[in-house]
Amino acid sequence: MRFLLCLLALPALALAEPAFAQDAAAESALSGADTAWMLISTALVLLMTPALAFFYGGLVRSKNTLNTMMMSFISLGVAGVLWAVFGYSLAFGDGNKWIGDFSMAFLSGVGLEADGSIPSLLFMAFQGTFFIITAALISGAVVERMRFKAYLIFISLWGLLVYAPVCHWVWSGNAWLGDLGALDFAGGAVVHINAGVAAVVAALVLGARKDYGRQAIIPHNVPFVLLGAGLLWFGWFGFNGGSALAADGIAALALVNTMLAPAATLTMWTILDIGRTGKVTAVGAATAIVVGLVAVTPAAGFVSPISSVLIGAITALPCYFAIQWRARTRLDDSLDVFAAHGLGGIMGALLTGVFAESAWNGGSDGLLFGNPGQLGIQALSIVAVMAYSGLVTFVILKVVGLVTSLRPGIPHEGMGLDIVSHGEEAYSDGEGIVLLLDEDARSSAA
Amino acid sequence: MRFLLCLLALPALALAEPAFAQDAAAESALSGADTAWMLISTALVLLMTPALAFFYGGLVRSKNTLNTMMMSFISLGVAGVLWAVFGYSLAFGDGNKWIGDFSMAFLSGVGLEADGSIPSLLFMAFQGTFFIITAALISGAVVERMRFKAYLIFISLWGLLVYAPVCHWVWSGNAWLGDLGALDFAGGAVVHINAGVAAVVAALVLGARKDYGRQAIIPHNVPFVLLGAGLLWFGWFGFNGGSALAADGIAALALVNTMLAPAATLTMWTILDIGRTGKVTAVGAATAIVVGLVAVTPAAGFVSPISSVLIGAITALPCYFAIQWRARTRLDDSLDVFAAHGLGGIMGALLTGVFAESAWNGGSDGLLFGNPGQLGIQALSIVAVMAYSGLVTFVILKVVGLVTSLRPGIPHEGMGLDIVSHGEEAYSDGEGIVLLLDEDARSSAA
Amino acid sequence: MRFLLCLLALPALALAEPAFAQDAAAESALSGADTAWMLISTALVLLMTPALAFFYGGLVRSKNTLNTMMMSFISLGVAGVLWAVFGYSLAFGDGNKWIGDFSMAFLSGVGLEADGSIPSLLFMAFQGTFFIITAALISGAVVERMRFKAYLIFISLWGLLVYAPVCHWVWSGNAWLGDLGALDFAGGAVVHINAGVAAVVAALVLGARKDYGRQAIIPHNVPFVLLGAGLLWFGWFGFNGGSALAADGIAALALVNTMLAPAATLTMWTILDIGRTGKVTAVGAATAIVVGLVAVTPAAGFVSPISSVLIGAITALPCYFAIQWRARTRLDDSLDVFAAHGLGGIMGALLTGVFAESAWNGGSDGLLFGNPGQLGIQALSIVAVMAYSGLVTFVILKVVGLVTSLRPGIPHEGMGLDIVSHGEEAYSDGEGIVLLLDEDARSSAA
Amino acid sequence: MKLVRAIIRPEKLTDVLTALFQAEITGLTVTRVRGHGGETEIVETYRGTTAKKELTEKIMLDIGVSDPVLDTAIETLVAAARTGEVGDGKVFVLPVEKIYRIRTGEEDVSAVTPIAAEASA
Amino acid sequence: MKLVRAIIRPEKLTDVLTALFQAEITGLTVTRVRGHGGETEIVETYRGTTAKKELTEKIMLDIGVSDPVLDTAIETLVAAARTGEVGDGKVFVLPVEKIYRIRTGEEDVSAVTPIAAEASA
Amino acid sequence: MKLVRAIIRPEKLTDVLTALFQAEITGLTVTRVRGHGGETEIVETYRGTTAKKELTEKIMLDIGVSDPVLDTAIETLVAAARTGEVGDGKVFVLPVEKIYRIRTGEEDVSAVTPIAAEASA
Ligand SMILES: Nc1ncnc2c1ncn2[C@@H]1O[C@H](COP(=O)(O)OP(=O)(O)O)[C@@H](O)[C@H]1O
Ligand SMILES: Nc1ncnc2c1ncn2[C@@H]1O[C@H](COP(=O)(O)OP(=O)(O)O)[C@@H](O)[C@H]1O
Ligand SMILES: Nc1ncnc2c1ncn2[C@@H]1O[C@H](COP(=O)(O)OP(=O)(O)O)[C@@H](O)[C@H]1O
Repeated sequence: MRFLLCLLALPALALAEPAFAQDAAAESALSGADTAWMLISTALVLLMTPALAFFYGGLVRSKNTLNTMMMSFISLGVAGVLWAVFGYSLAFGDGNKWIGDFSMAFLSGVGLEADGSIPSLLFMAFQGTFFIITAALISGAVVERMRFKAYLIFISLWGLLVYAPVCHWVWSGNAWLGDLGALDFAGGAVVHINAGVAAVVAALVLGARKDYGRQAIIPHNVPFVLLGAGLLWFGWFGFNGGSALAADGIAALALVNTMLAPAATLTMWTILDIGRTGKVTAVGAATAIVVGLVAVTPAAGFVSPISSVLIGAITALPCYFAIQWRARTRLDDSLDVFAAHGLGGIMGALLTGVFAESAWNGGSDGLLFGNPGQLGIQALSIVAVMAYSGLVTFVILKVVGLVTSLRPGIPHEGMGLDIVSHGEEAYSDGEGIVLLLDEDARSSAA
Repeated sequence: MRFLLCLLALPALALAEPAFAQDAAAESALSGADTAWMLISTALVLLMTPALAFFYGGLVRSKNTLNTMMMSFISLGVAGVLWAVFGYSLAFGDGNKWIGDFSMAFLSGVGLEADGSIPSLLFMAFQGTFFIITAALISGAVVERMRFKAYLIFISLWGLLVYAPVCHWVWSGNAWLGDLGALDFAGGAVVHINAGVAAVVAALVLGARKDYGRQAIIPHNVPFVLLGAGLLWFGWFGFNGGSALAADGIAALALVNTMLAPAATLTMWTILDIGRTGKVTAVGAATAIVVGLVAVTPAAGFVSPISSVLIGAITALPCYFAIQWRARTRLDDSLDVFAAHGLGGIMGALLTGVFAESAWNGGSDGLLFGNPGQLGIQALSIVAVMAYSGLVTFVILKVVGLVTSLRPGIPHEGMGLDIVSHGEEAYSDGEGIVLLLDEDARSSAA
Repeated sequence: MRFLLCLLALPALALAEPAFAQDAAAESALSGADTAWMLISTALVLLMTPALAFFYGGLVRSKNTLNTMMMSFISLGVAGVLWAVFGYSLAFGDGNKWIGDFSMAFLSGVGLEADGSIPSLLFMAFQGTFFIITAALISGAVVERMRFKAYLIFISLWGLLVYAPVCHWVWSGNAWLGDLGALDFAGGAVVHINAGVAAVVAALVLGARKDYGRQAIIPHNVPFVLLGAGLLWFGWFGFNGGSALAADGIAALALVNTMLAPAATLTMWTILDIGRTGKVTAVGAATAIVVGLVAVTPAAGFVSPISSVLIGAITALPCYFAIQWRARTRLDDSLDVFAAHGLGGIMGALLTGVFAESAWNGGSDGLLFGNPGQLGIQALSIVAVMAYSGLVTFVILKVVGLVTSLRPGIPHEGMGLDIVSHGEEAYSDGEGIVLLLDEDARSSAA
Repeated sequence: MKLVRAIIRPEKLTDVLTALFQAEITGLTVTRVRGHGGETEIVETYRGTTAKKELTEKIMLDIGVSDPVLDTAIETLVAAARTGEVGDGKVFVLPVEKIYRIRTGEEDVSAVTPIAAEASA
Repeated sequence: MKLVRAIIRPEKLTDVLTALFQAEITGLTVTRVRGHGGETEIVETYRGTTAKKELTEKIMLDIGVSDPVLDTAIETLVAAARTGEVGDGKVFVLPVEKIYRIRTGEEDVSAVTPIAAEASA
Repeated sequence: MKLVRAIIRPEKLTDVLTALFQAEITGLTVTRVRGHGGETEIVETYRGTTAKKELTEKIMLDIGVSDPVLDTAIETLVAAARTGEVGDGKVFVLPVEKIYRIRTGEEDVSAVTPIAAEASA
């Protein structure tokens, strides 16, 4: 649906005068209702990045809490600016089948004229929130052991060199994956598979934390994990529902599916937990919610509500066992970004090819509704995104590693990155912390 | 207002083809603005359940934090799925005066066609979020001492056997309480009195916590309680405002009342706190906000803003003293679900019968505006809901108690249910926690 | 834009019958889409006050957490009620060039008729959320050392005597600053400069905390600060976006600018942090987000997106260094309300006079677009608000100080205000806390 | 003089305090600690990580007593802290060479004599 | 050698540390504890529950010292920690049989001699 | 009998526990403390406030041992806790006059003898 809409909308965009004028004619094509929904959807998706900071921040040890949270928060700044400067143009500029161009760099020509039924500026911002969170998602694989400055350089490059092209392929309306008919309602491939693969590569390039596999590394604040999961779910209604780009039946379908699929995943995860250990874990519940949300992301506006219940329930199985198994390997994808986002996204993308139903989405059918070919297209898009993301992420990290070291020294890793990289502690009672007055500060720095 | 709307809408629902088609004609009756508002309202109400997890979770001792939070979170999964499978049909299916039917089980026939001015699927989801939180509300009465599996079975049965029928009575549009003209804008009776009574019964059946009345049981994290209250208030704008089912004047009235009534309750509570101990407690403020929100729930779209200030202020009194008094009894309704939701709901339902004003709501007057009969109808609906909810809750708990024990053993209760039921701790510094590698895990399980 | 809208709308308001009738004719002028957006915007702005409680609450020491949070929460009650009772009428009543009147006291005549395209009651509530948060903002300057009852009296008087008139000047549509053409889209002067100046005055009148400058006073919970910042950003989309009072292009512009400006401030702050200490602080990041939001507030609907990036980036500089410098003075503006809100608001108001662009806002140009006079008007409005707010705040505090003491005794300040003013602790493990049964309670109170 | 150091169960703290206060032993210091003894082991699971909690929450009491009070203190404490289940804890009696009261500089026995009159003020 | 164990007010910690460091006593260990002495009682209320806080926050310092340093240590500490109000705390002096420095295995006096040279590194 | 009190690095706790358990020393109590020794100083910045962290996180172990076990205990502990970097910590050996097991009232040596049989139950 979405990529079709983009398809229709983009020529308009490209033709837009570079003027900043509020063109009266264009304004008349705006729908207030659609604009209202996209305004709040944009706000909702932006909230997901702080939510992610809590989801991730609660899972690490307290000495790395702020570092982990800042890996998300900093994306709100750096990736936010980069999107306006180059990212949007690279992703949605006309360009060619593979990548956009610089025609809209510095938001040149992006104004209040209608793109579909909403101001094109608003479309830019909505897409920007996706860019921000995708970069932040990767951080879950490298927490507790990546130098913050290296991380900053990495996500900046990654956003422009990996996210923008992949987004262009699928959603720009004039690129190869979209043309093939790959279905990705709100970013199963663009966001989740993409980030999930980058995460695995980053975890491999950086290597495991020094304590990994030797000590128990336990979440320091599980309520924060639940808070993050709750706010992520809330924000995801904008992520999926807003991907309809209108306040219509498809938005309603996407939103309802975004409610039902995670419910089903959570229920299935509970059953698996009871079966395996008899204990329904809270970290498991938070994980299940995210997995269900990921799984329904590519499918949200394409499948029936009951299909989304099935997608949620089915996806629980591989992700549950992948997480169990991963912890027994030497792959320190610390917060299981691949098992949750990568694998969840793959399942979602494939199941979209199975359950898509033109009776609901007004266009595309999947395997179960007589169009087995769709599954092939979905598989192709998965493979393409995985290959490209994996390869370029690897190259970027190697290059960043030439410029600056990726990891702090072992003693610094032991002290925790909050102190080392941020000069702060997440929780402090102030005891034994002595104020440095100006003179002291100077002499102590000396 | 709401039940009138439902009344009008339901025949349409019932007649809807079991097809999943996006009927072009039906689509044309959709209002984008109303859909936009109901999309976000649904998201807002869903957020209330995580919010409740924090409100409740902060009030218990840290060893039971996750257990308490999970009692809310699990409802997002289990109740969410149950609603789609049977609950919605039992509540809103045609059925008879007492209960719906299975005609819409598995969402059969619930599609994107308009129900009023929004897709009927969206109406289903909006109502589903009420189902989810009502089940979770009860948990406040049984925290720190109910086995999690017993709780799971209990809320599943309770949702289908208590919530669905009561919801049907009031809101389905073809059942006895609605027909009588009982006013319940957003769920004073259906949600709050219902949950409040079930809570008392559950507290009585389970008995008090082993430490109750012997040790001081102190909230472990008051900021979480405030966070929960803040997010609940935010979500409640969707709860009450969304119950207008449209982005119209009634929605605005409901939303404004939802802002003013808790403000008045909070102000009154502050005065009472100052008068009694001279200290304005934060737990009290959080409680006051919830009490005010509960009180205005049945009234929100029926009364003037100034009446809602009065409703908020008046309701503070009985609830404040009920909470003081309850703690001196042997009734361990641990988080005062009855005093806040039950009593608050009763006050709200009665005061709706006093302050309802057709000049604002376009239809119903209360005692003060010349229709004393309304108060009687309100009282009847309260009694009916209390009797039914109390009785059936009791029976369900007794039956569940036959199948599995409701409470953990005393030593387990002492250890805290986070470890016992979930195998996790809410806050951990990881000290002295030793990683079990596969072999150890196996031998240790043996 | 906004004040123009108000200008048009206010006669309608004033003429409205004191009746509560839902006038059919007026109703017809309502826009569902605009109403939907203003409903959610009102909810979003209300959420900012709990968000502020976390932003501020995390920055203080744990023994003052609840006191600090309650300074925000109580405003939701007291200021909420005061707004309905007198505040709205004083701010938006016809009155004269300097202040409103009591014509709409107790919401008399404020009904569901259209004010612009939304119900006037909704406009009242939206403005009420601004009143609530502005009072709460000041508390950051007096935390850890102001008696709670004195604070209650102070903010009540401040709201009516300072906020209401200043709001009237700028936004009522028939007062002097608005008439001059001062541009303040969403409250740079009314909210932020106003609160920032009041904060400095309050810090001066109260004096520094006993430990200030002698001990290191360290934030006790930085994740809460980040949570607050994240939720503030989210709520601020309603604050700025909702100030368009419609779901139109200006709302989109305001919302997008509210996303880009803080992103730029955060990026610039990161660069400054790296340059100065090499460490990107989390407290700094949270501060930067708020500074960027403040800076874009007066500008949001008047400037182009790229200008808002510049506004965000430029404002980072003075605010960053002001915060560094302030901590070396004897001015204990404890949470830097002036450096963030006052100075940020001044920068924003001036830069609005520089970057305003009629091509985007359909009316007003700034210095860069050929209208240097606008900068003078902006400067005048800044000076006027600072002078009035500073003076009246001073008088109010002195008067309150005559009635009741503003500060607790030194030993009480040492114990922390949570225990002293609220009789609670934010975090408790319950150890060594013994239940007082009724008899004990009585004898212990004696 | 002696320092009595007892490790007890957290849930027994209230009982122990009440008993000690009744025995007029009111000066004491309490520390949250964790202990390893013969208690049952606890296994926790976080995603794929399974871990054994080797330490359980305990409370440590430090009570400086003059020699005549020593036996009362120990008896009271042991009686109040006992449940009979494994994990009740231990009491160590350490010799003390000197005690000072910081406020007054008083030494030894008088340093640990509670100041009943002032206390009620 | 002796172990000096002092219980002080949390707000005095900075002063005490500064004083000790000036007296060149730099090896020490700090624990958050709670104490019951003659301090004023605090009543808390949470909804209907009223409770008495029997314990107030305190800081415990453990300082292993060689005999010659003992008196300086105690005097410095007591002077810096005193406010004159009830609740200033106590100092206990315990005999120590042996001290080891884990890093080097050094024993006794040399184990508690601060390593000034390295410290500044 | 002796009380062995060791201050170690938090990251060494797991190693030390494992080593002690292997040496069949299973009764012990652990406290979170902070220490000041020769460790490198840490500077923190919060907005305009710059502060020096004088104390680093440490773990304190208290182990009551009977005299024959004393040497094993110390050797095991020191070996497992050593990294060779400044900040490894100290061991203090304090004399103990009496030990009681609260559960049974057993005294002295038998009070600190682990109850292997029950433990595995
Ligand atoms: N030798 C010891 N030294 C110090 N503390 C000990 C020692 N033995 C036991 N403890 C403490 O006492 C607690 C209970 O001891 P345990 O041996 O389990 O119980 P019991 O005394 O009932 O046999 C432990 O958790 C630990 O804190
Ligand atoms: N006998 C004791 N044993 C251990 N700690 C004690 C003892 N007496 C007092 N304390 C500690 O000293 C603190 C202050 O003691 P208190 O008697 O109130 O003050 P003061 O020494 O000024 O009379 C208490 O909170 C407690 O931690
Ligand atoms: N004299 C002492 N008394 C009590 N604790 C001490 C003493 N000296 C050192 N410590 C503790 O030991 C820790 C490490 O000591 P330090 O002198 O830095 O290391 P090292 O023993 O390697 O020279 C300190 O952080 C402190 O907790």
